[in-house]
Amino acid sequence: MDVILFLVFALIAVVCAINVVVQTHPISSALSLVGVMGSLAVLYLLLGAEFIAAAQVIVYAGAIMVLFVFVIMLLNAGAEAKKGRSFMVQLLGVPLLIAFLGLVAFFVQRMYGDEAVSFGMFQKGGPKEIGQALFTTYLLPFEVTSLLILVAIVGAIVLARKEID
Amino acid sequence: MPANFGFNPADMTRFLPEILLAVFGTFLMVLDPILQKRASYAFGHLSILGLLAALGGSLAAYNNAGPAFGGMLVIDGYGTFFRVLTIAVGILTVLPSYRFLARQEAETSEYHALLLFSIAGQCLMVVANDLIMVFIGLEISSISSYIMAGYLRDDKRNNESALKYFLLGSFATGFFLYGVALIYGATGSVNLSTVRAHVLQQNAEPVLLAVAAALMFVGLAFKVSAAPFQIWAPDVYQGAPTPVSAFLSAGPKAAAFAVFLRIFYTAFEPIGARWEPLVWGAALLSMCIGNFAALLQTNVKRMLAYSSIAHAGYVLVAITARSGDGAAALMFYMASYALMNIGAFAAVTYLSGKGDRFVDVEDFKGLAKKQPMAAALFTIFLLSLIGVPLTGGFFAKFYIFRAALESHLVWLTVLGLLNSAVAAYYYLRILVMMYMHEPSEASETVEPLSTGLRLALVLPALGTLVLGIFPNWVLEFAGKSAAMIR
Amino acid sequence: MNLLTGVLFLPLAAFLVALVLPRNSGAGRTWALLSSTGIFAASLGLLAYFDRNLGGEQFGVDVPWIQSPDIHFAISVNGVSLWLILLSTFLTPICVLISWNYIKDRGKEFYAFLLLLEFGLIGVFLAQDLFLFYVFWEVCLVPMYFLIGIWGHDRRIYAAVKFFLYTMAGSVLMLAAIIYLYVRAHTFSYPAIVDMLGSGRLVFSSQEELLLFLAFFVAFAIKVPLFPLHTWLPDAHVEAPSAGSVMLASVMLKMGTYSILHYCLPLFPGAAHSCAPWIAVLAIIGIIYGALVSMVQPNMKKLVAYSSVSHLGFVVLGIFTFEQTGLDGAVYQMLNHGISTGALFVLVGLLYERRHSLEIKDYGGVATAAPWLSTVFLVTTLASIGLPLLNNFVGEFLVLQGTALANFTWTVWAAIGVILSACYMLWMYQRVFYGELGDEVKHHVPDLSPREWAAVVPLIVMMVWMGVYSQSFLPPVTRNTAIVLKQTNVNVSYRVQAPAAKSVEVAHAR
Amino acid sequence: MLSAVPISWFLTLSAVLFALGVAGFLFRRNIITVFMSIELMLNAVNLSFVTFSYHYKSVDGHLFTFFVMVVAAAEAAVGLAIILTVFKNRGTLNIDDVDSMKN
Amino acid sequence: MQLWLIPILPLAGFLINGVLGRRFPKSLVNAVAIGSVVLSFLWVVKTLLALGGLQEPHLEHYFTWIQSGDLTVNCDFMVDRLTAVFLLVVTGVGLLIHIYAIGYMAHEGGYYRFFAYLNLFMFFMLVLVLGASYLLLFVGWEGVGLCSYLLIGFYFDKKFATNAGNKAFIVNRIGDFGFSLAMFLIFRNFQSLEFSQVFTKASSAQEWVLTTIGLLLMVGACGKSAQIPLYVWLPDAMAGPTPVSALIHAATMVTAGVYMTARSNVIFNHAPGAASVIAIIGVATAFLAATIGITQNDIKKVFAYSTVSQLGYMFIGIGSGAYAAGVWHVVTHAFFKALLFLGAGSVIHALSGEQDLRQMGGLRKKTPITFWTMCCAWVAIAGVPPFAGFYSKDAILAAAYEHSPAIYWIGVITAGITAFYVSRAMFLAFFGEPRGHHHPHESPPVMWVPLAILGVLSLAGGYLFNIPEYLRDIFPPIHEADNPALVYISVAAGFAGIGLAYLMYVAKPGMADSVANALKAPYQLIYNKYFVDELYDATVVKPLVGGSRLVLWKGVDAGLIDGMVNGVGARARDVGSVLRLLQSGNIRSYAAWVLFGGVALIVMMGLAGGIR
Repeated sequence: MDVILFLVFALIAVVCAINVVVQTHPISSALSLVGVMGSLAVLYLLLGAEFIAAAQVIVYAGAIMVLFVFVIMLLNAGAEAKKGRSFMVQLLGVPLLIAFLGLVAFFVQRMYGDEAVSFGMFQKGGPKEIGQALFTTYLLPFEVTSLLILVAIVGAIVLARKEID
Repeated sequence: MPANFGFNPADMTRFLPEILLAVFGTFLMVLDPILQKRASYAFGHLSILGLLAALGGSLAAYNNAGPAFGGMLVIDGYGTFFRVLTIAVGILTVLPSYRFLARQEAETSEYHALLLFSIAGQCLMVVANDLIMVFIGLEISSISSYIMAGYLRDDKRNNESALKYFLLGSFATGFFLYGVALIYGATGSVNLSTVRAHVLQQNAEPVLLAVAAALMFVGLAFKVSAAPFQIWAPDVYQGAPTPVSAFLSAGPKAAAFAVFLRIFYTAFEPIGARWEPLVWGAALLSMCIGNFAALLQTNVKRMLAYSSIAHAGYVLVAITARSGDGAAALMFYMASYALMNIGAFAAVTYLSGKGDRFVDVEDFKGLAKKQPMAAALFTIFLLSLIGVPLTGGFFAKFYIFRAALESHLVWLTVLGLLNSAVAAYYYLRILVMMYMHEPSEASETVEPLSTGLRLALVLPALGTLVLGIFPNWVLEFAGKSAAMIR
Repeated sequence: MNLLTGVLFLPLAAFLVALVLPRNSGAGRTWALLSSTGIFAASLGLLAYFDRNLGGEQFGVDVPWIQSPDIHFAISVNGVSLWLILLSTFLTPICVLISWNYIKDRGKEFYAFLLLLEFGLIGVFLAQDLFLFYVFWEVCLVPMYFLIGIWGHDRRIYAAVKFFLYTMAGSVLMLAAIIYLYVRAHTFSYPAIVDMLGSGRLVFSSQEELLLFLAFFVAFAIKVPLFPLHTWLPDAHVEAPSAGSVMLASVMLKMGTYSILHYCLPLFPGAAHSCAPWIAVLAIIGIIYGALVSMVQPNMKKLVAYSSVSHLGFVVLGIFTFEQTGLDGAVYQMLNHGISTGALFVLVGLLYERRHSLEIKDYGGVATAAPWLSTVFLVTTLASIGLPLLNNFVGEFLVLQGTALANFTWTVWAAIGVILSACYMLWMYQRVFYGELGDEVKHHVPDLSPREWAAVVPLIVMMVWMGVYSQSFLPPVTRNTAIVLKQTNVNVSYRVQAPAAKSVEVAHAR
Repeated sequence: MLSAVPISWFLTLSAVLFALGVAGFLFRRNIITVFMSIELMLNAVNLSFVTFSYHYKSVDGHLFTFFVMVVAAAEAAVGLAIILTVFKNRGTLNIDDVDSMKN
Repeated sequence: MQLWLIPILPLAGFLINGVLGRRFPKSLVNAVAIGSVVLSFLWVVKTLLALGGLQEPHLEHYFTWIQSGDLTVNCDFMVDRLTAVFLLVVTGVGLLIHIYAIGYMAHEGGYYRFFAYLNLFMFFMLVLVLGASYLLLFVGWEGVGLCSYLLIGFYFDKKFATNAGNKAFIVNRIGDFGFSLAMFLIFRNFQSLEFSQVFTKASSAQEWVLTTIGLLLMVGACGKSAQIPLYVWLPDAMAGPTPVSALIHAATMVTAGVYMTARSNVIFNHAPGAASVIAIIGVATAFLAATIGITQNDIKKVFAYSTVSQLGYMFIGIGSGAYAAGVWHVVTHAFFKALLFLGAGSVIHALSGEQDLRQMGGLRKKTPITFWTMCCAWVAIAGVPPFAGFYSKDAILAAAYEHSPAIYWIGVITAGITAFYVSRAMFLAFFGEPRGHHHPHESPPVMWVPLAILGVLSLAGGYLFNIPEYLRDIFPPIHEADNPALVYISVAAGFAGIGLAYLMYVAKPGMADSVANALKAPYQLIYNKYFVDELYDATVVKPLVGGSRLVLWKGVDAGLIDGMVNGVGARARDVGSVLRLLQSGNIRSYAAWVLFGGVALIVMMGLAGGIR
C-alpha cells in the first residue's frame, strides 16, 4: 500500500517536474510545478509530516505559485523563443546532471539501503510539536524570519512601485 | 532541552547588534513619510547612527560572550571580529552613498534600511553556530543585496546585475541547502558543535558528509566568489551601483568567509584531509582566473571584481592552511581587504559621476593633477591591493602565506606570490592613468571631494596604513579569537 | 633612539613635511635641498662616531614591532652599509640640485618622492630583520616608480611598469623564502639566524638551501641587474629623469649587490659556493656583453645603463670569488659605481637639459662650446673606465685580483671588459664632445652654472679621493667582509662535518 | 513485493527532483521558468529534510522545511519584483537576452 | 729625499694651468709649465747627487694606498740607477721639449691646455719610473696613456685626431690587459707587487709561471711600446702636435715598455722562452716598421715608423738579455729621435704646417740651423760611429748575435734600411729644389736652442753616457763575443743605406719612382703598411661593432631577452583573454559552470580517499 502510494505520487512528481523543464510556456511550467508540490505534500504525509504537508499546499502551492502565475499573467509572458546560443550549456549540462544524479543516488543508496518507511510510524510532525519547537529551540530563527520577510516586502516595494513623482 | 527553555536576558545582549540594526532599519522606513525628500541626508546620518549603535552593541555582546539561544548563536571573539568588520563596512558604504544617491536622485530611506538589514543578516551569519541560522542569515543578507544591486530600477545595468545575482545566488543557495540537508541526514543535527562531535566519533557517514561538504562548498564559494563559482562576480559588480559593488565585495564576502571558515574549521575539520586539496585547487584557480582575466579589463569596476576574485583566492590559501594561524590570517586579510577594496570603490564612486558614466580605466587619466588628494588616497588602496609593504594588504598577504608555509604549502605559496606580481600590473595601470597622463574629461569635470566621500576615502586609508604599520592591534585579537574557534 | 634611527627617519620626516608644503612654489625644492643636506650632515655624524677599529654591526637598535610573528624594528650599521648610506645621503642633495630647474611640473611631489626614496634606501641597508628588510626593499620601489613614470621621458610608463613588475616578480620569491626561513627558524632576526646556522641549531638540507638561496639571489640579481635579468635597466634609465637615473644607478642597484653580500653568502654558504661558478660565468658574460651592447648604443643614457650592467658584473664577480680581496673590491666597486656612474647620469642630464636630446648624433663639438662641462665629463669618463688615481681603478683592481686568486680564467675574461669599457666610453666621448661645433650645440649648450658646479664638484672630489687614498674607505669594509667570509666559510666547514641533513619539509610540499 | 518503501527511494526522488530543477535552470530560457526551477530545487531539498527527519524520528527537519518555505516565499517576492523591473526595462523575459555585461 | 717632489711639481703645474690657465697670459702659463719641469729636473739632479753612487736602491714610503686581505699596495717611490737614468731622460728631454713647444705652439689655440697636458704627462711618466711596485708603475703607465690620448686628440675638432687618440688609448688598453693579468699572476704567485719582494721570490718560482707572466708583461710592453701586433696606434698618433710626438711618442712614453721589461729582468732571466719571444717580436717589428718607413711621404710618419723600428731594437736587446744595451738605446734614441721630431716640427713650422716630403725640398739653405741639427740626429740614427746611435745599436746587435745570429742579420739589414729612410727624408726635405709653394723661414731661438742641445747630445750622447757601465750592478754584463767584424758589418750597412738614398734621391731623382713602379705589388703592400689597419678593421673592429649591434643588441638583448620578458607579459594577457571568454554574460552558461564545479567537487570529495 505504502509502496504503491509512494510510487504513484513519486511518478506524478517526476513527470510534473519533467514537464516543468520541457514546457516552453511558463504557465504550463507553473501548473506542472503545482503538481509537483501537491504530490510532494502527499509524500510528506506518508513521512508523517502533517503540518508540513499542509503548509506545502497552503504556502507553496497556494501562495507562492499564485504569485508566479500572477506575474506570468501580468507580464503576458508567452512561449519562449527558440534560439540556439546555449549549445555549450546543453553539451555540458546533460552529462553533468546525469553525473550529479548518479553520484547522489549512488551515495544515498549506499547509506540508507535497508531502512524502510511506513505510514504512521512517525507521528510527531503535527502542529503541536512544530509549534512547541518553533517557540523554544527555534525561537531565534523564527523571529529572525520576520526580518527576512520585512526585507522581502521592502525589496518588492523598492523595485516594483511606480515613481511617486 | 526544550522544556526548560526560558527567556534569558543575556541572550538579548548577545543578540543586541542585530536587534539594533533591525530597529534602526525599521525606524528609517517609518520616518520616510515624515521626513520627506528634502532631508535625504538625514537617513544617512541615521543609518550611521544605527551602525555605530550596533558597533557598540557588538562590543557589549562581546563583553558578555558565550552561546545564545540554546547554541543557535555563539558570541565569541571570532564572530565579534566579523560583526565589527561588517558593521564597519556598512559605515564605509554609507559614506560614499550620500553623494551617490544624491547624484542619482534616488530614494535614500529604503537604501539605508536595506543596508542595515543586510548587515544584520551578516552579523547573524558570523555568530551563527547552527546551519539553519547560517542559512537564514545568509538569505537576509543576500536578498537585501539582490535588491541593492538593482536599486536604481531604471538602470539597465542595475537590473541585469540584480537578476544575475539573484538567479545565480538562489541557484547556489539551493546547493548549499542540499548540503545542509545531507549533513542533517548524516548526523541528525545541523548544529556545528554537534555535527563536529558526531564526525569526531565516526558516527556520521563519511561519504555523505563529504558530499555534503562539497555541496556547501559550492554555496559558500559562490558567495565569496571563489573559482570555479566566481563567474557571477564581474557582471554583478560591474552592473551594481558603485557603493553597492563596494559593499558586495566587502560585507557579504567577509561574512561568507567567516562562515566558510567556521564550518570547515569546526564541523568539517575532522575530514580536513579530504577537502584540503579542493580548497587548494580553488585557491589557485581563483588567484589565476582573477588576476589574469583582470589584466585586460578596461572597466574599473569589473577589474576590481576580478581582483576581488583573486583576493578570494588568497583567502582560500589561509583556509587551506588548516591551522589557527590560517584562521587568524583570514581574519586579518578580510579586515584589510575590506578596507582597501571599499576604499578603492569609493574612489570609483567619486569619479564615476551621474549614472556611473566614468568607470573606465582611461577616465582616471590625470586625476592626480586635478584632485591630488583623492588620487593619493586611491593610490594607497591600490598599493595595498598590490601588497606593497606598510599597507594592510601586504601584511595580510604576508600572514596568509606564512600560515601556508607553516602548513608546508610551498607550491601554493610560490604560485600565490607570483600571482600577486601579475596582479601588480593591472593595479599599476590605474596608477599610470592617474599620475602619468593628462587629465581626461572625467577628471576635468569631477567635483571636489564632499565630506562623505572624503571620510569614505580617508578612513579606510588610515585603516589600511594602520594595519600596515601596526598590525599588532588587529592581529593579536585575531590570533586569540582564532585559537578559540575549534 | 640613537643617531642611526635619526638618520633613517629624517628623510621620512622630511618627506612628510614636503607633502604639506604649498604646491607650485619653489618651497619644495628649497626644502628638499635643506633637508637632504641636513640628512647628509647627520650621516656624516654617523661616520664620525663609527668605530673603525671594530668589525661588525654598530649603532644597533632593536625594538619589537609586531609580536606574532616576532618582527623587530632592528637596525644597525656595518662597515659596508655605512658607506652605502653615506652614498645615498650624499647623492640626494646632488639630485635635488640637478633637478632644480629641470623639474617644473609638480615639483613638490617630485622632491617628496625623492626623500621617500632616500628613506627606503637607507632602510634597506640598515635593516637587520629580514621582514623589515623586505619592507624597505619594497618601499623603495614605489617612489622610484613614480619618479620614472611621472617625470620621465616619452616611454616612461612602459619603463616604470616594467621596472616595477620585474622587481616585484623577483621580490615575491624572496618573500616566500623569508617566510620559509621564519617558519624554520622562528625568527626574522638576521643575526640570530646566522648565529643559528653557525652553531648548527638550524640546518638546511642542501636542496632546501639551494632553493632558498636562489629565491633570494634571483630577487637580488634582478636588482643588480645580472645578465640576463637586466633588460629593465636600460629602459628605466633612459626614461627616468636625471635624478631618478642617478638614484637608480648609484644606490638602488647596490641594494642588490649589498644584499647578495649581506644575505646570500652568510645565510646560504653551501649553496653560494656551489652556485658560484655559474654566477661568475653570468657575471662575466654580463661584463663583456654589457660592454659590447653599450658600445653600439645611439643613446647616451642607454649606453651608460648598459655600462652599469658591465660594471655591476664586476661587483658580482668579486663577491663570488670568496676572497677577501674580491669582496673588498666588490664593495669598493659598488661605491665607485655609485659615484662615477651617478656623475655620468648627472652630466648626461645636464646635456639633456641644454640640448633636449639624449641621442649621441645630436651632439658633437660640445668641448668647444662648454669646455668645463667637457672636462668634468672627461674626468668622469676616465673614472668610469678605471683610470688609476680615480676611484673605479681601485675597485676593479681588487675585484680582478681577487678573481685571479680564485680562478685565473675568470680574470682573463673579465679583464676584457676593462678593454671594452675604454672603447664604448671614449667613443661616446669623442662623438659627443669632440668634432666640429654644430649650430644647435653652439646655441644651446652653455657651460656649467654655479648651481651645476655645486652638484658636480663633490662628485669629482670623491672620484679623486677614492682613487688616491682608498684607506679612508677600505678599512671598515675589510673588517666587515672578513666577518662575512668567516660566516660563509665557517658554515661550509660545518656543513661538511654535519651528518646528512634530513630531507624535510620540501619533500612534503604540495 | 515490498511492504514498506525504502528510505533511499525518497532520497533518490529528492535527488531526481533537484536534478530536474537544475536542468530547468539550465535549459529554460524564460526567466520565470528558470526561477520556478529554483523553487523546484528547494522543494527537492525539503523532501530530503522531511525524509531525514523521519529517519531520525525528530521534528527538526520539519522546522527546516518550514524555514525554507519562508525563505522561498521571500525570494519569490523579491525575485519576481526583480524580474518585473527587468521586463520593464528590456521588454523581454528571455534569459539569453540579459547579457549586456560580459568578458 | 722627498722624491715625491719630483712628480708633484709637474702635477702642480698641471693643476694650476689646468684650472686657471685659461685666464692666464701666455707668459704666466709658460712660467708655470716650464718652471715646474725645471724645478723637477733640478730636484732630480739634486736628489741624484745627494744619493751618490746609488749602489742600493733608495726607497721612500709615503702611505698605504690599497690594503685588502693579503694585498697591500703602498705608495712607495724608489730610485735606483735604472730609475735615475730614466728620470734624467724624462725630465731632461722633457724640459727641452717643453721649451721648444713655447715656440711651436705659440700660435695654437688651447695653449694652456697643451702645457697642462704636458705637465700631467710628466707627472705620470715620473710616477711610472719612480714607483716601487708594479701597481704604481701601472698607475704611471695608464696615466701616460691618458696624456697620450689627450695630446693626440689635442685638435679635438678634427676627427682624424680624435680617432687616433681613441685608437691609441684602446690599443694601449689591450696591452694593459696583458700587463694587468701579469700583475694578477704576480700577486697570485708571489703575494706581493713590490719589486723587491717579487724579484726575491721570482728566482725560485716555476718556470712556466714566469714564462706566462713574462709573456703577459710583453703584451703590455707591445701596447705601450708599439710592437707587433699592437704597433698600429703609434703612426696615427702623429696627429698630435709635433712636440708631443717628440716627447711622448718618441723619447719617453713609448720606452716605458722597455723600462718595464728591463725592470722585470729577473723574471725574464728565469723565463728564457719569454725572452726569446721578446727578441723575435722586437726584430720583426724593427724590420717591418723600417720597411714601411721607406715608403711614407709624411715626414712625421717616416719618423713614427722609425720610432717603432727603433723600439724593436730595444726589445731585441731586452730579449737577448742585454738589458743595459736596450736602456742605452732608449737614452740615445731619446736624444736623436726627439731631435728628429723637433727638427721635423721646425720644418713643418717653417712650411706653415706642411708635412708632405714631396712638397718640401731645398730647405737646407732656408732653415740652416734646423738642417744642421737634424744632421746630428741623422748620423746618430744611421749608426755612424762615433755618434750616439752607433754605441747603443752596436751593443744590441752584438748581444743579439750571441742570442741568435739570425736576429743579428735581420737587425743589420734593418739598420741599413733605417739609414736609407732617414737619409731619404733628409734628402727630400733639405736637398734639391723647393717643390712646394711655401715661404720657409727659420724657427725662433726658443725652438732651435733645444734642437741644438739635443744635437750635441745626439752626437756625443753615446760616448758621454756609458749606460751599461752605470747599470752594471743591476744588469751584469753578459758574455758577448768581442767580434769587431760584427761592428764593421752594421756600420757598413748604415753607410750603404745612406749611399743608396743619396743615389736615389739626390744623384738620380727619378730612380725612386721607377723602382717603385718596377716593384709595384710589394711597393703597394708596403706603402699601405701591409694593410694591417685594414686587416684589424675587418677582422676585429667591424665584426665586434657590427656583431654587437646586430647580434647582441638587436638580436639577443632586444630580441631574445627582452622579447622573452615582454613575451611573458603577452602570454599573461593571452591567458587573460582566454579566461575572460568564460564570462559569456549568459546566465545559463554561468549556471552550467556552477553545476560543473559542483559535480567536480562532489566527485573529488566523494571519491577522494576511496569509497570506504
